Amino acid sequence: MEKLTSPYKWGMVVDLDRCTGCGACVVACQAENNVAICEKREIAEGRNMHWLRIERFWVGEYPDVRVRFLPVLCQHCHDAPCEPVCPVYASYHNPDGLNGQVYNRCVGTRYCGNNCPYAVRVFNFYDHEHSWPPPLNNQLSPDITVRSRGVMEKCSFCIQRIRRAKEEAKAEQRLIKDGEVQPACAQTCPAEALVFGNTADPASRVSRLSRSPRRFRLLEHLGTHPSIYYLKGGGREHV
Amino acid sequence: MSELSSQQQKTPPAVVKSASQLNDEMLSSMRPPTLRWYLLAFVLGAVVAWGMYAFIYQVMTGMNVTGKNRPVMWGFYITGFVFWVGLSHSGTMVSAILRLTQANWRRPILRAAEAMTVFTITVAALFPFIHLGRNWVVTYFLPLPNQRGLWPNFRSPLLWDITAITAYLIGSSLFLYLGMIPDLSVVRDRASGWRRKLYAVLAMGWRGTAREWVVYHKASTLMAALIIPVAVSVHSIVAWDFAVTVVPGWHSTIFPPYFVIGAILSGVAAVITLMIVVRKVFNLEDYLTPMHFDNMGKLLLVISLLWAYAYFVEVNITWYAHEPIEWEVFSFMADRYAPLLLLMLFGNAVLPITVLCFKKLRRSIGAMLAVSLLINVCMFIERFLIIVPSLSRKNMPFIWHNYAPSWVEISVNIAAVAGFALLYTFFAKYFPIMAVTDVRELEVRQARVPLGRAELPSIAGKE
Amino acid sequence: MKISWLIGGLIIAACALVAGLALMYYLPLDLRDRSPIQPLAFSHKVHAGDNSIPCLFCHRYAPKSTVAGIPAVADCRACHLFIAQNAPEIKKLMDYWDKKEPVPWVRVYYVPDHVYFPHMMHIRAGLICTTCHGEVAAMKRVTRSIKMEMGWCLNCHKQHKASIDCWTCHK
Amino acid sequence: MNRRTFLQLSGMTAAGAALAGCKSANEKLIPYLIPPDEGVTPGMANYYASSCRSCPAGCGILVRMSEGRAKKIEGNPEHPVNRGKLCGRGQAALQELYHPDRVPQPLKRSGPRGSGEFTKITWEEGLDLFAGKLKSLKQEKAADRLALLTPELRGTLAKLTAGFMRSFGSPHHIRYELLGTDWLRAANRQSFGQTSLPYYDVAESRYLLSFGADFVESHLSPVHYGHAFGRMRQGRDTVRGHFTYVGGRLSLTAASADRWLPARPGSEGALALGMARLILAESLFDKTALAANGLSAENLLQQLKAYDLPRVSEETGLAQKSIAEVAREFATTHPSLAMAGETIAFQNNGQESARAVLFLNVLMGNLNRPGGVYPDGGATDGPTTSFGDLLSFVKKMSGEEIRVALIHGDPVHTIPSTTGFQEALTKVPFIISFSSLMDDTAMQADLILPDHAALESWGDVIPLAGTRDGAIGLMQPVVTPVFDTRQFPEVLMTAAHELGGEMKAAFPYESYLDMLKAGMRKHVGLASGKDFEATWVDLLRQGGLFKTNSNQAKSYRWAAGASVPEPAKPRFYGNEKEFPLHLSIYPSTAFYDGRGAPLPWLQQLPDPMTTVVWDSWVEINPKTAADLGINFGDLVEVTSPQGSLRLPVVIYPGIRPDMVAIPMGQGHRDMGRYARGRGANPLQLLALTTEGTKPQPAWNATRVRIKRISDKGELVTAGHPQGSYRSDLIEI
Repeated sequence: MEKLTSPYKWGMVVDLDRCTGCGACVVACQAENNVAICEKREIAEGRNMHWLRIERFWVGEYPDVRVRFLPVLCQHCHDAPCEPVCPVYASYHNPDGLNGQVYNRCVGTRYCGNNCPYAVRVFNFYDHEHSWPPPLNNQLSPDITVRSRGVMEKCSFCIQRIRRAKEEAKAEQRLIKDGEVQPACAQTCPAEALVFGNTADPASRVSRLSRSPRRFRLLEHLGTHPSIYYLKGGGREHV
Repeated sequence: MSELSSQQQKTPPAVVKSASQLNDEMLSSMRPPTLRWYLLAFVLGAVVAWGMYAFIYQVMTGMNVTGKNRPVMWGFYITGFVFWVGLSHSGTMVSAILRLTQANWRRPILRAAEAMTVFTITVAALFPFIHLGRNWVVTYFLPLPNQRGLWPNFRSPLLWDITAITAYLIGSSLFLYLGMIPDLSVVRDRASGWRRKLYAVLAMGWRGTAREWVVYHKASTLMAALIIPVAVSVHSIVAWDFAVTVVPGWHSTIFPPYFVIGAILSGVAAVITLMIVVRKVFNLEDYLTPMHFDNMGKLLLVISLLWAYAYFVEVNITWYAHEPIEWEVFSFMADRYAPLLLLMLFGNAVLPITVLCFKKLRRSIGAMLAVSLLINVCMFIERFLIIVPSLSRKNMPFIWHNYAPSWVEISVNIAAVAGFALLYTFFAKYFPIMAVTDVRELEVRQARVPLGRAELPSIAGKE
Repeated sequence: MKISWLIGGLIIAACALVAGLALMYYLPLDLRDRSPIQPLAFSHKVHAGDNSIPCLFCHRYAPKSTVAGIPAVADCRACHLFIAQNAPEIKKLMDYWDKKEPVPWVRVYYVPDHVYFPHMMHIRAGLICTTCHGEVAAMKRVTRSIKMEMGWCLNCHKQHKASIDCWTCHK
Repeated sequence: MNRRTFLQLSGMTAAGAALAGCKSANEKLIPYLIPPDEGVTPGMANYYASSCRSCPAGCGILVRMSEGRAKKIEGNPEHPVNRGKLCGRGQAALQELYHPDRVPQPLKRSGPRGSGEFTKITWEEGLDLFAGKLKSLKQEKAADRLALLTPELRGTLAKLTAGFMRSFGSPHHIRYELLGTDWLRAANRQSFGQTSLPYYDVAESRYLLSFGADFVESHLSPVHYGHAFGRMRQGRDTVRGHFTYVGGRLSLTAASADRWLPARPGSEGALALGMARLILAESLFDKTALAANGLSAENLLQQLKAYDLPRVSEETGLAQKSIAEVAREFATTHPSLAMAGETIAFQNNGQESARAVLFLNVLMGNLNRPGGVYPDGGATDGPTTSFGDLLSFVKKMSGEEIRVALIHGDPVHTIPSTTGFQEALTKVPFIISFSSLMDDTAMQADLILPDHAALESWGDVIPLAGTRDGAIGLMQPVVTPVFDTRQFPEVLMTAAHELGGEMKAAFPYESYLDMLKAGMRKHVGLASGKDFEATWVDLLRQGGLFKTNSNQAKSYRWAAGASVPEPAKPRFYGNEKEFPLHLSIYPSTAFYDGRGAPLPWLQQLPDPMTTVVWDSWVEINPKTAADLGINFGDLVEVTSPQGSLRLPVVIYPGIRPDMVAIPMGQGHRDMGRYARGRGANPLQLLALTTEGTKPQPAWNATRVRIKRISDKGELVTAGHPQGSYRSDLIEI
């Protein structure tokens, strides 16, 4: 783990018992981060650009079949496999414990994409800069660049929102309050399955939830130490 | 006395040809180009041009023209990269190792092998560049001072690659050049006009004095000793590209030695192929005798056995550990790529190991050609089977995806072969493809010097 | 004479190498017009210099927004209803107002789209405008006198102990 | 915060929204003409409150604006329905505003009908044409030849339209909603003597029993109930609410259930009564509650004796054991809650089944108590038209009794062809559409007077069954109109003023905004003298009036003399031999009834259950598929007595083997580049069945057969078909 250089250590809790899989977070993420609109063909080719996807798994057989939903976004690992392999520091670790991705530095070796066990890094195979025909381009947020062809991109926990919150906090010489900043997905989630906050603050909501007995982390055996905790849910097998 | 003479009848003296005769034959490749040569150069050039077109098309439209996707972010390009780096081990192995072990039969083929090293590594170095998403900012890769005050990330295996390959390229080029100096002087003396000037510069005024020879031998032996660790390191590092990741099927400690062995296998096979070609084209039957193929065959047999063992260990460990996702990768490979897998195992292990056990077959040019060619094809397949199945069955089952190379990727890979051949054609035309002086050195050593009425083997023979 | 060729060649190669490295040092190159012609011959010298109007009087959003803001046509008009009404440039200005068209100023200072530059944070940090914009008060027509390059930004950030995390400025 | 602000805001072009980084040309820097009002800082985002119109739920939204453009839609934390949350459909409304294929200005048909050939005309011409038609009808004393088709309207717009038709003198005002709540209101009228919709207190419930109520994706107020569901599961420290779902298809809602009872379609009512009988027999019911509703257990047991376990089990195809288990769990966990939804309602016995389900709540005393069910607070303005009215209207149209049809919305797409609506419409000489996108209805129109997008409009939105105490959400234009469009009510009002006389008198307002304000003024109950402006601005700022004294009843009680529900035997259209499979159509999570289809974000959003993108499909049980030799992604032909469709197959483990399911929403003829010709519209397959004398939409009572065509289904799923079964590999 990197040493604490900041009062923040952003993390998220995903309560799978609350998650209904409705997909609101996916749209929210796409809307907030200028995520490109992909045609059917692109998705067929396995080149979907969504930063956040909801994985749906079937378990069992009719009539005892059940469904598991698993929202997967960048896990912002503390020992991230994507970081050391990037030859140009486009993928780097930020003092708040986030996996940064600097688009204009990226040369597109796609090594990080290979080495990310969660496969949450998406690559601009296509030139998406024009996938917003006017006047649709009016919706593009000025707070994030539209990534150019040939660069890797990924979830940033809505860094633009964190940045803005920090500015406000700084102006008032205080720290960011719990719940003051939320990424688009957590903000919109109807069932409040996604909770975002500062895990460095033991009193924060996310810290409290992350101590739940239902807690687990995705592919924990790889030792990546993700910042995202999942809470087991669904079905009779666990409560 | 009479016995002695009768003995002499039994063992006829080795043919001693005159220096000029030797030079003529061995430098035959450097005679003015014929129409067929031009034709060959043109065809190869055309293929390379096509490959360049494909590459430029990719730069203009983007990576979407390749077959890559998420999660298969690497494909044919990296396969090609690993494959060509592998080939580049030929020269050093054959030439350097044999030089150190003083295997005399190396002499006629070492130049061919060393040249091959240089060209293959050159071709290999192109692939990482070709596969970049934004080739135009490749400078970010290089540790150059810049106003941003940013360095590349030395923790990244890709940067190790760049370092290792650069080192190897420089090293092997020096190795090649050093060995050529005496021959260049020979060429210089035979050439005229601007060529003479060129070779004069290249030969660095070699005159062939005793002292020069001493220094030369010291230098080349030293060079040989130095180049081997570099060669081994290069492919270990290439292996680390995969071994240091957490991708199932890549994350394996045996990769570096396994890759090196694979590299040597393909390298030696490539040299054999090359020997056959050179032998045919420049009709050097007297110098590349079945004995040479026999020896190379033995070498190949050993390495093939080693490779088979390494592969067995790799699979066996995976099977024993039986980590679910890793096993998923292997069963996927055995399912979707079953034909390739079988062909690969057959060509890399089964066939060579059986065929090369028989002296007869080792000495038959046809058999050797078949074996060595097949090995090279299969090594490419092997690289492919290492890279692609692991990625297409990565840790998250939900986004599994298959990969098929696009025409662009295939074109570029074919163009790479053509490019290599083209470079080689030019080299053979303008530089001595046979190590003239080395061979002559051998001739001299094996010569029988008349001493009075008796003829005794040259003392130079005893090194 | 062969040697002289050799030496000559080496010298040329060396120069090429140096030139190449220099180019790479400064990439990406700043190709925009450093001192573009503006639709109105607005003189910062007259306003900020001779009449010493503070920058923030017109660029009023700088302390509270990411952008400094250009004064609205109405603001210009407000003053010039009383000052120098008959000057030809002011007449042009009034024409814009009458046509209810904004003035199409040409951008002089810019950062690439992948850079996030909040004016307010820099003002709060106590920087003065000239640090980044040069002696605009002395310019008749604004000229980009400072090369806004990443290295330059970084130096200042380091001096002021400001964050040099990539994500502070890159979006 | 007034209209001027928006006009000024739009003066500024987004210098920041440039695409690639360094261009060699210097870009322009356009200043404001007039400096914006206080509180608006260029370069910083600011928020405007409005209301969502993407489905009847009527959530409150905040629109993030920067540089005069709407950038993102978020939930309004103040709003009682969605509490700052929002579904995908609501957020995608942004793309409805900036859709590249919107109707840019009034259009007049130039080619033959349905050819989609139009010529652009000015608003003056358009309005003249419109008013002219009305005038001529008036003069010929043929006022009743005018018809107005709209979705179910509430609030001021409902008043306006009703007033318009009344003052014009035509009875033909059809309010049609494909996913209407007519059935539920009718059921409530019969059981409780009031037409109010139920408001379920899911959050506090401890045992949720849903009979085909897909409250996560479409039923009543999805965002509200999604939120409540989360709290029911993990909102309380010690309790985890239990959830059982009854229905032939494992819907998105059912996916979150602990137990799934795949009852045979049409038998849900019987199941509910079977449970009721068991509860009565084992006297697990709430005695006081029963007494309070004036019911006696003995009589009920008598009336329900037919519904004994063996019979119910036989009818539903469920094991007796599991039925009994669920019934006992439901009866012994307090508070428990039973919900009835569209999937069971759209049967020939739907209304009675719904009553049967709600009767369970009566039995367990879940009425008017925390964790139970209350009457919804929202006011229902304007009469709703029943399905019967629609059918009789269709007759009129085909009888050429209608000469001018004003159509708002897209009935051509959302009314099943079996009603004969589409053919009948061709008999109408002059059709005026108000669609802002070229939808199937607009294609048929002779004149298109494009409406504003939601974010350009004024209006009030009364939430549907999302609150206990009535709320009124307000809509305000957050941007200046992107195209040369006008708001539908404004157009009606202008026409009315044009016609003059009593029509003018009916609308003593300058504009629709005035009418809106007047309405709100009443709701706020402000004395006439006081200045309303300040209050109005406050209302706009917070997004509406969140506590109204609505005329709704505050509690439920079993109506005296209300009959015990008695669902008829389910009848299915198409004989079992020829058409072996039940067809179930359901509202798509992304497109609802189809209004979401033109929006690329929703097209790209993988359907939660099938992960299909940019398409529609048919779901088949693996066993059935195997029997028919059908593989994942094959192209099949689904044939019903009404017609046939070609769709790709999704092998769907969560559906009864004797059922297939198709989502609604796709299959638009045009509706912009993103929806054009995508997928198929399952409504074409549906047959018309009636319950008794009274016509009733029975969308899920049709049988179909399936034939494999080829493997060229061109189905694209975000998830890997085999990988989707391998959760074992990631140990979740």
